[in-house]
Amino acid sequence: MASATVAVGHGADHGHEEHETNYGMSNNKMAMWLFLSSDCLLFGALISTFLLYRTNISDGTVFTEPADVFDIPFTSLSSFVLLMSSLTMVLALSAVKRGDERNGRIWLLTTAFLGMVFIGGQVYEFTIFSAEGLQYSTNTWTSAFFTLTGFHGVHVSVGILLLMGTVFGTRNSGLGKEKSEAVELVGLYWHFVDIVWVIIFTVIYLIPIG
Amino acid sequence: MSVTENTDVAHDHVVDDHHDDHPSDSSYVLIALGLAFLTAVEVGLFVLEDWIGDNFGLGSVKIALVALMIIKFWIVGAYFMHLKFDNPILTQLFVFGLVLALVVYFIMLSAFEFSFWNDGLEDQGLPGGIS
Amino acid sequence: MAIIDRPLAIGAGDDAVETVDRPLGSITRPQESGTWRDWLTTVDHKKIGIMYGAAAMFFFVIGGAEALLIRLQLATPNGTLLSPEVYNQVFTMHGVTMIFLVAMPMGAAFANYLLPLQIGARDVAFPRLNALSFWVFLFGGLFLNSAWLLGGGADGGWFNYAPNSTVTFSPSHGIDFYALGLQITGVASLVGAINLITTVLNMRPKGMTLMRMPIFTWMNLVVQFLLLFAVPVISVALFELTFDRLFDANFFNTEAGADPLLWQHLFWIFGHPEVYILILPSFGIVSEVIPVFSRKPIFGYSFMVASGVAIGFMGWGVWAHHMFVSGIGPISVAAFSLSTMFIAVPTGVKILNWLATIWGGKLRFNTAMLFAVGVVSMFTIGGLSGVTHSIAPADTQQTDTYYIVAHFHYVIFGGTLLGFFSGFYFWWPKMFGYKLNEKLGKTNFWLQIVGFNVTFGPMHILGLQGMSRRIDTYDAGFGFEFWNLVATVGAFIIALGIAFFFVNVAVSRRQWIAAGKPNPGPDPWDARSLEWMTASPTPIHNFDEEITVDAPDEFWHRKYGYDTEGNVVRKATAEEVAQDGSNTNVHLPSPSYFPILLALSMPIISYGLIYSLWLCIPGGMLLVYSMVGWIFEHPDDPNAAHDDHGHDDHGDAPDELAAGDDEGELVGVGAGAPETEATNG
Amino acid sequence: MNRLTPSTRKVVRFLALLTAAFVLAACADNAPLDTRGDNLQGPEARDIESFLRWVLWIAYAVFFAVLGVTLYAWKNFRIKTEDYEDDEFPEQISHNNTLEIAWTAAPAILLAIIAIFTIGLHQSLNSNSENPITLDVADGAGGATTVEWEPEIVVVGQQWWWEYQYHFGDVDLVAQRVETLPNADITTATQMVIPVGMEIELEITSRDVIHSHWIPSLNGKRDAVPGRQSAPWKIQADEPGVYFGQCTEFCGLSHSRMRMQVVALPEAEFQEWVTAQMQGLELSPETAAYVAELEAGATVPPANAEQRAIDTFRTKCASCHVLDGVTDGIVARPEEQLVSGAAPNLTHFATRTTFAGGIRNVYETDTGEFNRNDIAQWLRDPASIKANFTEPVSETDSRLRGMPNLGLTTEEVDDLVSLLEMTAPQEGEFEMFEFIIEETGVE
Ligand code: HEA
Ligand code: HEA
Ligand code: CUA
Ligand SMILES: [Cu+2]
Repeated sequence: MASATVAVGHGADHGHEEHETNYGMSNNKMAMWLFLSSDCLLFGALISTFLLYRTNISDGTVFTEPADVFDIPFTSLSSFVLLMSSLTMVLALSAVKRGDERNGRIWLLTTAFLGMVFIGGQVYEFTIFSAEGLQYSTNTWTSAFFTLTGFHGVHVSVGILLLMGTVFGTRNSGLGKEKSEAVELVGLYWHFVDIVWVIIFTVIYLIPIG
Repeated sequence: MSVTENTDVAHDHVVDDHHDDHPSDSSYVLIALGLAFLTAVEVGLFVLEDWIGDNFGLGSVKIALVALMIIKFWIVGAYFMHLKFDNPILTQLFVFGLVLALVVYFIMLSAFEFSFWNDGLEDQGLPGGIS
Repeated sequence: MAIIDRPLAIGAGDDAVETVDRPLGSITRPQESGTWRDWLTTVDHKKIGIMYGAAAMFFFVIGGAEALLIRLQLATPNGTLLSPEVYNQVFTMHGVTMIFLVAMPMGAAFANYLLPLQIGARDVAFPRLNALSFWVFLFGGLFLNSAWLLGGGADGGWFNYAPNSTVTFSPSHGIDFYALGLQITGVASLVGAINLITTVLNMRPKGMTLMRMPIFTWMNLVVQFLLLFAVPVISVALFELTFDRLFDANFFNTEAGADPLLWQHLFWIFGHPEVYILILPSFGIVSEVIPVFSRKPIFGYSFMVASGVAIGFMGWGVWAHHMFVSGIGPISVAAFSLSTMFIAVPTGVKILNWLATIWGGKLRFNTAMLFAVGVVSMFTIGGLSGVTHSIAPADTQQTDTYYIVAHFHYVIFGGTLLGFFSGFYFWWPKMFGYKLNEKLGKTNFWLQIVGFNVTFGPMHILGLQGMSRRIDTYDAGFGFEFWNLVATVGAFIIALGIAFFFVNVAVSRRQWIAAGKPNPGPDPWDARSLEWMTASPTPIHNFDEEITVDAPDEFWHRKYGYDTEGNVVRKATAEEVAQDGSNTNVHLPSPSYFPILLALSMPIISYGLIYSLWLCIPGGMLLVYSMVGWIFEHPDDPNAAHDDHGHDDHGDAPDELAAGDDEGELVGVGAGAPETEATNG
Repeated sequence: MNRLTPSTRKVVRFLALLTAAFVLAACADNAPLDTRGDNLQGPEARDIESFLRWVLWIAYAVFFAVLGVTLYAWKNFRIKTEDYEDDEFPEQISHNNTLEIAWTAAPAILLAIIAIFTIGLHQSLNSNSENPITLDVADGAGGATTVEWEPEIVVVGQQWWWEYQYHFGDVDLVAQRVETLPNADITTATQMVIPVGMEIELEITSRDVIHSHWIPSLNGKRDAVPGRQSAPWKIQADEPGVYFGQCTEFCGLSHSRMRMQVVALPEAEFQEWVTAQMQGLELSPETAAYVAELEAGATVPPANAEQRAIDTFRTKCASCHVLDGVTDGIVARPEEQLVSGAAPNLTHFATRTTFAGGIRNVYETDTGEFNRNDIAQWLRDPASIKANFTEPVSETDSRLRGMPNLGLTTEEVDDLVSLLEMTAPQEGEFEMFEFIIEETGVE
């Protein structure tokens, strides 16, 4: 399976036409894209909920500037970290694809590490918010905000588990070229989580209200 | 599949017949630098928002931020997720979901008389700025 | 090597399997033992399809019993059979059960059984995920219904409008069960959708282009896309509701300024595509049955496909017609009113093409055909009343009355369920190797269709007379007495009709097998599509060899050709063309314990969320254990005989809750199979 | 027809019966919630119905066309099993693009026409005309003033009854949530009184869950959504009378028992009603003095049944209900007792002819007698009349949904019923009262 890219993409070279799928890619890859496509609707609903409630603080105070609560430099930094983890992810894939197992593992671990830094930042941000009195059930804004960013955080965490699984689950068998599809799929998921954050960062943190 | 692909493994007969245009590692780094730069511009816009808003009219910062967001999204999708090089069906599937989400939720928010561009603060009494 | 393993075999061969170090002590892969245990561990799409159907039938009896309770309560004014409290739970659970545990899974049953067969594939793309879908659905359904034993079912109506569904207004656990239960069944639908779309898009044999696929396959493809995109929307709504109820969030807390219409929008953005999820499988069935029993190809194949796709598209732009009186603003109302109306156009294309197919045909009115033709006219009634709702001003008088109840029972019972019954009679021999009795079948049909009209026809009148829905009783003097009594009588006629179906199943089986009747053969109806090109009941490996397709209705074209004058002549008998299912050298995916275990963890976690978070720990452990086990499961059963091209279903897609699992699986499998057949080739 | 097979004949006969049944049912009378025919008394309801009729004719035509083709095919193309020839084939026509385009276009055009009329009707239902009415109202300082009132009523749904507020002053009803509105000039429950022949604008909202306000004989329904003020929804009655309604959005336990009525009065009678509603309860001088002492904070033992009733009311009922002139000093805090945060204002209880969410009558409709039995039963055990939650919401939330069982003694109940009877209109105060009482009942 892991070598599907090799086997399928080039089946013709080996006279195994029956292994070719209709779109010339593995089922796994198509399934992953279908899942990501479906996830757009999930995040769309969460983002819309947030947008609906973003000016709505029931104790009568209203956000005029997100900066009142947000620490934009801090969040920019963690956004940057997540963005760079996408780079390390493609480098990992590229290494695995050319059979460079050692670098593949290093880059995968780096990606996971960057992801953890991001999650750490999010946990820190949540703690600060909560200390400032913005708790999950304070008002509709906080509920929407924590739920949206929390869902994203869960996605990132799952991605970290996938990355670690890829690295440690292949300790005995090696992370050769034939595993590149596995790495590629983890990567797709990872990049998706990244682009969701691209949206969240802009729409929630940067766009001023009013 | 990068160009260096079939040099290592002994019995790998794979011939790279159509994926030569995948970016190399160095172009990935360049792309990432570009993304980082765009992020910096975004944050810069945010910081300068008051000044720009005054000089170029309301909404110009928002438009710029959204445009940057779309560009970043596209770059990651096209290169890092290599939609640009894969079978177009994948792009179609993904874009279908994406566009569907955009359209449906846009209509939904419009039904709340929600305005992304200009929700005045005067009608804060009710959720989503409806009255 | 036969092509048979093709669908499973995108990649790794298992020559290296024996060298795998069994990681993490997961349980041994079960083998076919020929006992009931096979059903628990099976990954065969046909067995899974049959289980889907059986489970849906089980829930249908529950939902039907609830319907009969409703009808008994409403038979006379001031009924006292059910207290208001219980009545509210009964109609809610009736709606939820019928929609989510009967109509949807019954569609999944047909899709599971037939899609791979109709496109000529060996199995679905991810057999283990397929098993997972089924078990998740089943446990979700049982979980939902277990609320009856634990203090009462949900009581907010099937669309469960906020804020009536928040803890303040519904403090018992019923709605927690609703929210978590539907979340669970949603996982099943989403996983199934990914699986089946991949199957249909990626696993067709040579020559089976998209425009040669049977209409049934097409309609189900559309359905799976609708599910793919609609399920996450209701998931978010349910998450928000759950968080409100369990963790004090404020999504629907109006005291904190929340807007109740958020729920309505999210629910109906899911909800309207949902109704096409319910009807399109049935449209697909009708489109298969009618041509066969008319001895004509389906009329306007490409228009049938296009209209189905159009319905799928348009279904996304009409949801607010459920909210015409919610106060969404006159412009929104007008826009949604118009968009809704025009859905009648593609649907009409379907109806008229069916009529054109019948026209000039040689019609055999078997039970299957009766049900199919029943759909054409009964659905039309429901569709037309739908058009009267779509006129927003008129809907202000109709909404939330029995006129609506009449509409949706006409489309769902008269469309979806009659279609399913048609499918039962049509595919029964293919699934079980005996035909259902025609006499009993026709009795079944007539009782059902008469009872149905007697039940739901009068509801149009009741609705226009001003009878609100969801009322546990009504007073005398409003003119509701007579027609309610009639409707109640009708409901029992339906029940009798359906009882005939069960009798039919039992009797036919005995008659056929006891009487030693011969196997009905691969093609008892002189049918057209590929599933009839293999033995009945379908052999476990589906086809002996891959079919190369040259035309739509491939099977028919292998049997028949045209002479010089354009008349149809037989080229070959069905038996000559069909495969006899004798190939034993086909590698089959091995069964697995993990789908059922993984599924089982979901209700456990959900009980934990409701009653005590401690329970989440064993639930979560089971979840993690089964995921890890799944990932590292032997790609194949080392003891089972297999040819050296054997392959396994080691490609599974991530789903929302179990995103971890499948990626890992790739790794795990790779671990066992460092070299591929292709590279070794 | 005689060539039809027995089962075909069965179907035809059944369909004929069905059609006949539908036609018959169209003539059903005494259905006070009917959306059709003679029951309709408002121009909006009539417009809707006459449009729907047209569409229904089209629908019948489409349906019978479909059914006709099916039956025709059945009759002409059916092959009996015994006649079935394996090698006989009909002509294999697989498509006809002209036909396809025709039957795509035809419904589209038909629907486009329907759409145009739909938009027209939608427009007219959502537009408002000005028709102010001149009213003499109390000015709050004992005198009277004249106001130009553009008929506009705030409709508030709650579990499980309707409140109607009349604001004669200059209040922007649309921009505010119901919680922030100033006290209304008239607050009534379950029965909305409107002047006849005049367009009334309803501002519909809710205090708890979503309800729906529906008077079928006047106009369609509109949801009452908490936190939202509906876009204006109008009703108009052509004739004086009592028009029935039912809450039509599922709102919990007693949704089926959440009814309401609209009482349409000629303008002069409406003025009488307004004048009466704006007065407080009239008490005998002794009782007035007694109340004054209580209001001043003294504890005085009640001297007679009337005073006992007032005492009971003040201790047991006044935490939720208001009785103007009797409980002025007590701040009713229904929001602490009730999830919805309001209970009906009882000052003019007996000027209404229905209570308990519109399911019981205050007066016997045949005799016109004050319905002591039902009212007493309601006070003794409300849940026996209308399902209520007798338990508080939860351990942490002691609020109730609906009227609680107060555990009143028989004597207290009796006194209270008499007190409520005192709120009835005086002789000659309200000319049309008998008429309303009569109209209130359904037979
Ligand atoms: C299988 C499920 C199913 C299907 C297929 C449909 C199909 C349609 N539905 Fe229905 N609907 C439901 C299930 C379904 N519905 C349910 C469950 C509810 C209630 C939910 C609840 O409140 O609990 C509901 C409620 C509902 C409402 C909301 C009513 C209300 O609550 O106020 C509306 C309003 O527009 C509506 C409209 C339509 C329309 C226009 C179609 C169209 O798709 C129908 C199109 C078909 C035809 C029109 C017939 C064939 C056409 C021709 C022969 C061509 C010629 C026709 C013309 C020129 C008119 N439906
Ligand atoms: C797939 C969808 C589906 C199906 C098939 C049905 C089937 C039936 N429904 Fe259903 N119904 C809904 C979906 C469905 N319904 C929904 C979504 C609602 C809205 C809920 C809400 O408001 O929230 C609703 C609401 C609803 C109401 C309105 C309740 C209210 O508003 O207060 C009524 C009232 O008569 C009703 C009646 C019936 C009847 C008599 C049947 C019959 O056709 C059932 C026939 C089946 C059987 C009888 C079972 C099989 C029989 C046997 C095996 C025989 C032996 C068994 C016994 C005798 C127990 N339904
Ligand atoms: Cu109030 Cu239903
Ligand atoms: Cu709909």
